[in-house]
Amino acid sequence: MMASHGLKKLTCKDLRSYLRTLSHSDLDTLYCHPATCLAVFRDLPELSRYYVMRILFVEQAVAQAVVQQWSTAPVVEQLEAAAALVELRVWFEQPLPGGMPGWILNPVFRANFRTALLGGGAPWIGHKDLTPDKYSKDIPFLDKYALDRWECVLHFMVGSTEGTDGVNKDITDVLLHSGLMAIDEGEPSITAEGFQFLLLDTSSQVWFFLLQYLETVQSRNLSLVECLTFLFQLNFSTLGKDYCTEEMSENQLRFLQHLREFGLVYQRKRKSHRYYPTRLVVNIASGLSKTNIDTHRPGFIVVETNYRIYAYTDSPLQVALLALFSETLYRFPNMLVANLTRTSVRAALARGITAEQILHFLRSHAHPEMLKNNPVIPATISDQIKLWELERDRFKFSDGVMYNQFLSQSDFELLRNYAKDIGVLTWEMAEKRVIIVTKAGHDEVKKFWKRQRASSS
Amino acid sequence: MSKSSEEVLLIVKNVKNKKTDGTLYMMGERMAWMLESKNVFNISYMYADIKAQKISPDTKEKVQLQIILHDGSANTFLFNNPKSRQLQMQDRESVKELLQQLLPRFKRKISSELEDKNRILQQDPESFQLYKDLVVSGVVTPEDFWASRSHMLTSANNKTQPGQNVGVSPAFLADIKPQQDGANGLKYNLTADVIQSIFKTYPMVKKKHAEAVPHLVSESEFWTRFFQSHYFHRDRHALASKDIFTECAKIDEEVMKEEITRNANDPFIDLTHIKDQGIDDEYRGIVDDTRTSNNIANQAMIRRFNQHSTMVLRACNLTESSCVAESSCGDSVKESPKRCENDRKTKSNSLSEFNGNVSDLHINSTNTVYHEESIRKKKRIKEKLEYEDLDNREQPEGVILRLTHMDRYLRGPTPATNTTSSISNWASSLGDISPEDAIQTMSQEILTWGSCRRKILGGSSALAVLGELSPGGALMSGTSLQQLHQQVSPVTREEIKQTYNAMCELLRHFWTCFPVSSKTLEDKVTKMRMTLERFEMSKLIPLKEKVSQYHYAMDLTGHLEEMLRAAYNKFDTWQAKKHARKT
Amino acid sequence: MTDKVTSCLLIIIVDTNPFWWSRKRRVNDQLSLTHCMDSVVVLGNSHLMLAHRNKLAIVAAHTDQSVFLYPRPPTEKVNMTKLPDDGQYNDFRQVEGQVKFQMSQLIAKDKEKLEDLFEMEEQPPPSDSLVAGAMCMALCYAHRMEKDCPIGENLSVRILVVKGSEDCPSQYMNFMNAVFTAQKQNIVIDACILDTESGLLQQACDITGGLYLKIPQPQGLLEYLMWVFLPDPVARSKMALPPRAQVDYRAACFCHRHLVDIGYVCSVCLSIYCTFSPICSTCQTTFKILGPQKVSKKKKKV
Amino acid sequence: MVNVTKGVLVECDPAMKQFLLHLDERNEFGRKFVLQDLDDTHLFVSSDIIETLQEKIDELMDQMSFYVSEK
Repeated sequence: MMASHGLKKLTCKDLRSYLRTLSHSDLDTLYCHPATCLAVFRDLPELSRYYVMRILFVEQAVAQAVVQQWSTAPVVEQLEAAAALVELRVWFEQPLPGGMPGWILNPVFRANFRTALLGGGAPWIGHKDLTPDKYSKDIPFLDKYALDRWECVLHFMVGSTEGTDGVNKDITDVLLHSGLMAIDEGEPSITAEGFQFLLLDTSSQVWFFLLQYLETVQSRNLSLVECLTFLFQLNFSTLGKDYCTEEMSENQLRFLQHLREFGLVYQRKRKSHRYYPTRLVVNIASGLSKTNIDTHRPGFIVVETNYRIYAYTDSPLQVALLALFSETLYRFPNMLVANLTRTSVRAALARGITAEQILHFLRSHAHPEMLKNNPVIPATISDQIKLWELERDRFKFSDGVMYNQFLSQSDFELLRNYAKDIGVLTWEMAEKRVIIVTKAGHDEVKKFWKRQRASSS
Repeated sequence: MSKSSEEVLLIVKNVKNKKTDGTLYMMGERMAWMLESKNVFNISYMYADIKAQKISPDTKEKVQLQIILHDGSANTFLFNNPKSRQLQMQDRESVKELLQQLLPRFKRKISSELEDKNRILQQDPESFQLYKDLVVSGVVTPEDFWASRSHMLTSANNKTQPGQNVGVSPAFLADIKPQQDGANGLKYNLTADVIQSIFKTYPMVKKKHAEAVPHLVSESEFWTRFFQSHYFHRDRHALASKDIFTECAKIDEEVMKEEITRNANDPFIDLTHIKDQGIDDEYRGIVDDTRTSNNIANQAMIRRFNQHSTMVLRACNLTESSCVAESSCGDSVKESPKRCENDRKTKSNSLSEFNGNVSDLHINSTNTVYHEESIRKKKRIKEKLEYEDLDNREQPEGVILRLTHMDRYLRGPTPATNTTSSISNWASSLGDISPEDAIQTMSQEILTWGSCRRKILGGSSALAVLGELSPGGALMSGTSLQQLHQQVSPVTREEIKQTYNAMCELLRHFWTCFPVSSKTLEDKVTKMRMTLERFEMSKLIPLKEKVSQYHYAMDLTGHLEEMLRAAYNKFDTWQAKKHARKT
Repeated sequence: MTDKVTSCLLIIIVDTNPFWWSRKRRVNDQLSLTHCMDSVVVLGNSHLMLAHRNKLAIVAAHTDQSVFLYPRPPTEKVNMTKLPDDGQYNDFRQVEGQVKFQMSQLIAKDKEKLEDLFEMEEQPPPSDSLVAGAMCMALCYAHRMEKDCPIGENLSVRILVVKGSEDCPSQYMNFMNAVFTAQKQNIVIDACILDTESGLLQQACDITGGLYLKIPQPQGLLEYLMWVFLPDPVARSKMALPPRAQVDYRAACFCHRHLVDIGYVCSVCLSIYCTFSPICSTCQTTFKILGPQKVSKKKKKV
Repeated sequence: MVNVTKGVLVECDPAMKQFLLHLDERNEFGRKFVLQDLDDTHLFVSSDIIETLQEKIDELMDQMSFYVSEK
């Protein structure tokens, strides 16, 4: 699964597609907490959100035909909106008294969603008023702490020695599990997917990493539902506010320690009864939108139409990332000048990094001055990078076996139809009576042909 | 032959039509063509149907004659006398001349107006529909119908005229190729086009033509003189005084000078210092052009060319009206020497022969001329130097609006409400509650706030609202998921549109009668009222019944009825007033 | 691909006229100020809930002032009514707490003022709500937020007016100025009317492309708000919503306050009259052109 | 009778196809490798040539491209 997929594109699920993989009972348990309901709600398609708001206070099922009339959007969009709600068990079908099919909001979801909006339920875990913290931390401190921790992980991935002291086995496990790193000669080393991962913006990185982590929680004897609930609650916590660890279950406390490792929460000491969520975890659930810009760190990259990149950074990590797809020209203490060349971009493409990923990296780290432009990256550059990518796949090769010189049209059609039926036909040309079948299908087709010969003669 | 009684004026053999040989007959009322072997006319045109004839140019090998009919179609005859080309030409000439004589006689005076109306109806399906609905069914008289469309008629007329003036070819004079007539003379072929061009370019010639032809000289004599005049000879200026074009020459000179003064008064260009040489000449060491032309003939020719070009250019700028003005310029010419005088100061060389009869009188005027020129010069310089948008112009302070009824003004055009007739009426807005009571109630309410947050919206009332706001609910009336144009079938839509059109037309006739100031209008308005009633009975009510069968959500004919009601009301009040006045 | 992210600012203007509300309470209407405020806060929170970038502001249009209930200026110390932690999302609780605190302050101030007035035996304050003033404040706030918007982000603003008391004609000029400003700034004005129809707001909604709705059942206020006013203008194209009402744009004459179809307009101050008068009574301009002659002729005949 | 051949189906744009035919004609790889010319965008080639072919194409693209950035 790991090194063998050298050219696999890194796919990152969003919240909805992740939740879709969970079982119904898991979902229902998750909905027991208001924070989950909020997170799920925000991730719904626009139309679905309005549907939910409209029937939030209606206690009984609403006819599907009526719901269908609420929207004037294209039918496809309406169906998608309804399907998304069904998939996540936000609502489900219930026949009306008259027998007409109707929708009713999942009662668990309704109750807890209303709690989130209006109150009137149990307080959230850890949201207890605390005595003022002696070692109170402000937001800049938390930001710095979180970034440092996170960069540690990234540094570890690229194998740079800088600040890798704190990377423990948990993180290595997750990285290995996700295929971002692979064991090479006894030591973990970065894979092609790893490079793609590095080019993501921070919140997408954290989200991807967490998803991978959640896949491993069960093997650590942690409850997935408990972890998710806590995670969603963190998602809606306030930056710079401290929360209390009391009332947390044993599992959740262990989960908290892991999050601390990644820099998602700050806890002064392991035994401390309070923790601060950092910017990495606040609002993590909506972190996978396409147009995300790292808000907590100003961009530093300027791209000019002459293919030159000016990067105002001293971070070796960022320098290493830029070097993935550009040719460094000059290094200064606080700045780097590099060229985007065909060779450098092709080298990146050969590593499995896509043109879109390169552009996304440049865009999400663009200097504030660059952001004033529209588009942010000059069109010549983005087009050229895409062209370089396209130029690599001008050919499509597919192994196959060619059958030609059929004696009669009926023979040709017979064989072609058979190949088509068993799904091995790759290409056909009736005029020249040529078909090409896949290598795998060749034996099948050959056998069939022999049978035919035998029976007809 | 069916029409053997007809007088045959001319028979021309060897005439080809559509590549088959035949014979052309010119008869009293028509021309006809018969295939060689047959004895029935294959083609026959009444002269009245023929719009024009065209002949092929002599340069062309084939000798042809084209007949163009009023309906736009055309037919071409090829004269194919096998003996010689000369004979072919002769054949053609004879037919041409005969046609020339005959055609005007038969020129049918087609009523152009009728044609226009016909065309409008054909081009505008809406009008045609109206015409069918209203005029054919007798609801409106044709006169009324067309009276309201007079603008269409006129605009249609305007449209038929070409929007653009066709210019004149600068070489039109040179293109008149003279032919040797065998004897000691030249023959010029003048076509109507060329004459038109000459008239357009030289209005003076047109004027002379009008004056002299035909009572003084014949048409051909006039043109013979024209070709002998300065217009056609480079060095023939002012021959004998008896010639009709002598005066023209003089006037032309003046016009030319006027032209010079008009165009060459840009203070930024000093024409006297402009030399006739290219820029790079100086690098070759030729600094001064010492060639001075002494040949008056050459100068005169250049001037003639210039004038010709000017006139040609001017001809294409002229609109009809200015054409008239131009042709009458002979009257205004008398004062033009004055203006020439001014010009003379700067470049008098070429005009020196002209000041012979300029009297000293004009010297007095030169001062004012200079003055005028300096003003003009200043204006021009200012134009070049100053930019309006750089001007730091101060906004003049606006006039202050003095209001006596400020409150009234601030209130704007809002209608009076039932309860508050004046602003902030304390008592009425408050009802029966004293202010302290009100505040007390509110603070009480605020104090007990926050206890019933979860009961903010009951399920039953939410459901009731859902019912109201779902399509079909009380608040959603008038909206449906389908747009109206999707509901109504195109046929019905078309029908309603037609009824609307017809009715608006009728109503327009009705309303134009007001104010009823004359007896005819009075008659008309009564008639229109009856017409409207008839229309309602015959068209609107059937339509309404038809539409009601489809059960549309909207009342599609409601507005039509409303319009009718309004008209009826107006009529009734008018009639009531009329009766009241009589009694 | 656009690189811009859009966030949505919803500014809710609530009519908090204490006199109107207490009269409503007297006649035992189901609608009370607190219920209305609760509904508005829940709508605001729902708006915040739709996306984490969404922003909210609530302005109270009172009788003598307009006040920002939420958010308060950053320089001010956060004062809020303490609410029990009952599972409500913290941000939402903050909105609610602040709104409640500011409301109680507002009413308390009213009480003080009234007492002062009685001591000084002065005219009581006017009883109409300063909706126009609140709208101007909302527009200024929207303008500032648009300026503060970080690069690469777009802000779309809309204003919702929840109004119970009657239109105040004396605010006409200010109101219309605010409406046209909003139109120029692409700010949509919506109106939710609790009691009497408001001609001014009808025009405002029509001009800015907003929705105007007079609600038939006050106790269902929240559902109306959620249904009609929660979707932003872009999303509204996808929803089936109540139709636009026909707005009566006819003007009333300045002299009798009657609606007129055709009237006389002063060429100097644009006052409207239903009958011709040689002197404009608003600005004292005299018109040399004589009025219709018919009247005098008729008189002679008679 | 039916003829059966093993190989690789190549799908590409017409220009590249022509280039492949050209390579085949010129015996650039020391032998013929195009087994069948199918249509404008398809060729059937022998499978063992693919590696060399890709290298050759990369070489070609290198020759065709020029430096867009200044040093």
